[in-house]
Amino acid sequence: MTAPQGLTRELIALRVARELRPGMVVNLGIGMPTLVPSHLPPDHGLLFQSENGILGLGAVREGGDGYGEIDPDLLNAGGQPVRLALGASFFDSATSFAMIRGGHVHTAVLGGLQVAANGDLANWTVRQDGGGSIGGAMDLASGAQRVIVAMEHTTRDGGSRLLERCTYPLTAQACVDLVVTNLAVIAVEAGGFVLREVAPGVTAAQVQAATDAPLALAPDLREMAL
Amino acid sequence: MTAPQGLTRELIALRVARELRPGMVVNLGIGMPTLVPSHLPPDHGLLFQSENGILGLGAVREGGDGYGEIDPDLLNAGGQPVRLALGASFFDSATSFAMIRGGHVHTAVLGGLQVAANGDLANWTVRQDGGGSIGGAMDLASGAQRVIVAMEHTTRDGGSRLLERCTYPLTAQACVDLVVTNLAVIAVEAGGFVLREVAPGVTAAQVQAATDAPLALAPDLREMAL
Amino acid sequence: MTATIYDTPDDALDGITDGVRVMFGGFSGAGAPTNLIRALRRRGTRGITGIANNIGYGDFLVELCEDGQLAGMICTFATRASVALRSRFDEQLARGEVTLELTPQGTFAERIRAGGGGLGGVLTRSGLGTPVAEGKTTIEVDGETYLLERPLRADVAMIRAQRADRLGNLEYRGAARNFNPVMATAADLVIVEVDEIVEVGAIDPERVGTPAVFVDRIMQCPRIPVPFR
Amino acid sequence: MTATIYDTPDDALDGITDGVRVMFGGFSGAGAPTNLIRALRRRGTRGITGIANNIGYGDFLVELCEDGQLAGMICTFATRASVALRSRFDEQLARGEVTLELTPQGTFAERIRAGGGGLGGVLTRSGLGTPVAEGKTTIEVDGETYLLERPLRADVAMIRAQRADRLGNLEYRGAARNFNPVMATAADLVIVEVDEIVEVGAIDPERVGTPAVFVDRIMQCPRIPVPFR
Repeated sequence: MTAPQGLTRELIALRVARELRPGMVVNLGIGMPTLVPSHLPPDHGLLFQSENGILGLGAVREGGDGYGEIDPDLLNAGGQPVRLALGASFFDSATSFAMIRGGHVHTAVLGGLQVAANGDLANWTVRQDGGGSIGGAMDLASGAQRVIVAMEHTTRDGGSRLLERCTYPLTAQACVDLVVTNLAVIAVEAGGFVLREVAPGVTAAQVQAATDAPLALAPDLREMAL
Repeated sequence: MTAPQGLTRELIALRVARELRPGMVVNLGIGMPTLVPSHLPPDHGLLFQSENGILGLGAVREGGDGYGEIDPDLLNAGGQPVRLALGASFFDSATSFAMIRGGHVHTAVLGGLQVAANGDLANWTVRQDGGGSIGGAMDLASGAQRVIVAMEHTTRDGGSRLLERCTYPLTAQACVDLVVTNLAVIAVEAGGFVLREVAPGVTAAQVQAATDAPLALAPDLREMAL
Repeated sequence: MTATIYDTPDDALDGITDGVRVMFGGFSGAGAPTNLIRALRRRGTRGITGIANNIGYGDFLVELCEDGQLAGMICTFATRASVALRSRFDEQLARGEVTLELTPQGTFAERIRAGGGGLGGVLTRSGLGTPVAEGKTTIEVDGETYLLERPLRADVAMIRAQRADRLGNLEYRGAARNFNPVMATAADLVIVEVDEIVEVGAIDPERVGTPAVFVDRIMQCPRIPVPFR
Repeated sequence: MTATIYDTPDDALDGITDGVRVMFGGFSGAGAPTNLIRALRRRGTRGITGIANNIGYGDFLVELCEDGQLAGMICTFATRASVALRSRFDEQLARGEVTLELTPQGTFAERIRAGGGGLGGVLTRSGLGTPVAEGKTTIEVDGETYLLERPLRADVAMIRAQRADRLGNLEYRGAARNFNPVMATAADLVIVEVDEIVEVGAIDPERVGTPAVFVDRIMQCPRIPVPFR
């Protein structure tokens, strides 16, 4: 059985954006999470933290956007030139990660390769030669108060990215609170995965079929409102 | 036998001042060490560190010295209002003690109650009820590259403050490099105390008599030049 | 995340109950939240465990001893050698009415930083072989022995800064930083008294000493002069 | 203590020998000592162990791989998933010509801070249960398990700041702080490239990001533009 297509990457980002409330401090990982800001209202009231030392990150700047020179000292963690929000501040990396590890970042939105039913996250690869890139993901995954993973539900060859146990090397243990995929919104609770919402036109049975771990059905299971 | 009087407190401070060279970063403890700056030339080229978060501490200010209001945000570690030297900087306590513990303060001049032949220092008291004051002394004693202790050679009742082993609770183990007292300048080396200089009019035998541990005589043992 | 602005130090203590564990910023007089300490005195909160650099003769914190509000202290500097400079805290300590945990100043700063930054402790040489090390674990790393010191956290941190913007960003001045920036990270509720509250954007992002994420309550209040020593 | 001023990045590397262990500041492009890296390339120093946040496609550090000057790296971000973005470092790693120790970014910052601040290590939850924890000690504190991560130090730190005064005080700007302030504390020799060297007193004491005590050599040099990603 082939899994249904479900949401586009942009719609996954939109659904993640709905999880964010004014007053929250949010760190967005590289990849799909960077699409989230374009789905927020202008008065979102969030403070974005960038682990390279900015609280109050603004929008990513495109070159030659008519707003003056790009500032080489004002980059986000992905190396892109950015703007600052009003009330922003700068700090060094030791302070930035004290902020992250100490639970002062409310929500981290991370990409994922695999999420396990106990909340384990795998979102980096270790190559045979030892190569890899961790960046700030391990600190964010284990330090943020709430971890939302935004990812495709299945791999290109149809294997589930939601499993009983991760088969890839972990980023952090038992850290994930919510998974938003192209098919569903799934909470990770003490007992395992709980299916909260299905994408429009997708059934709970289809989500279960695309998931290699049991899904409990939330009492208020519903279709996503997008 | 009564020990000779030897140097005044001011002359002890003067002798300590001779140990300081342009370019050194120096922290002065409370008590006798605070007398050191008045014995330095105006172009001393030192940077004074104050553990409450100042590098480039200037002179202590007396109230109503005609140089404007005293600044309540500009105190030394003893709580006295101070001036700033040119090129000063401020930092928080975590940074200040990273500087101290990491060996970035060259010389700490501390007061002492007892110094042992192995370099152990006791310069605080613990009361029966648990009361006491440590302040920055333990970090300074174990963190500075060079620790100079400025103290009276003997207690009021004639007991030696230089001993085989300290009988008071320690401030830090094996930390003292040099002791300057009213009677002598004594280095602490691997083998124990080495008498380097005697105060004017004081003999090596008198210093030994006032010291409860063996003194080796430095090959170039001499009278202090004050 | 956005800080709440309170009109008076007394209002700013809303909800604080007996048995609270409070960090107080400041080093001798500089950067001490004197208005908040006085408000805590007026409030009559009891069973307070204080975490502060110093408590002793001339310190505002001693006022909390007047009616026995203080249960104990974790600090670096608690008593003076001179009997003439004994404080009410000294007297209560001698009578066993308050507890005292003494910690070296650098260890104190680092324990608070660990508490605020999600670290499990501090490995330091400071205090090795002294009474401070008694009953504590030592750990060997690369042939060196270190003392394991545990993180410090509190229910409430009361700190002082020069300016706050309405979001809660803090700007410090001079030696009034000291323990305030680390304490702002290590308590469940962070209450700040400042000389001035300004609009968001008025503090240069380069000069923010404590980012707004750490601050819960701000209150503008003229500083109470602290006597110099 | 007073910093020595050098005229060129090449002069500023005087005395650096093969087998050196070097920290390089910067996070992606911001705050990277690009002039000093190019000078190290020209110098031909070999057997370098680099300690830096990132080495990969587009990073100046990869230039040290051109003639095999780099022996290995300790970093947080070394390879990209996309084959199109493979770097010379990637290739040499695959061939076993260079070594790599990967560490989480927060752990990386804190290990350097520990190395510079006389602490015996870092107790963190980051990396527990992952390949990063393999072969490392875990320590339990108050019922929580932490990974013991060892301090990092280097022979030389090469960093970048916006301005230095002639004493060596550094002022940073924006996100170009990152690892520069901690690295300045953790090496035997600290070499800094800046946009501008100013007279002592020209940097506000409130804006000094790295106090002069940490800085050995300064050199004024226009920044080399770093391509954005």
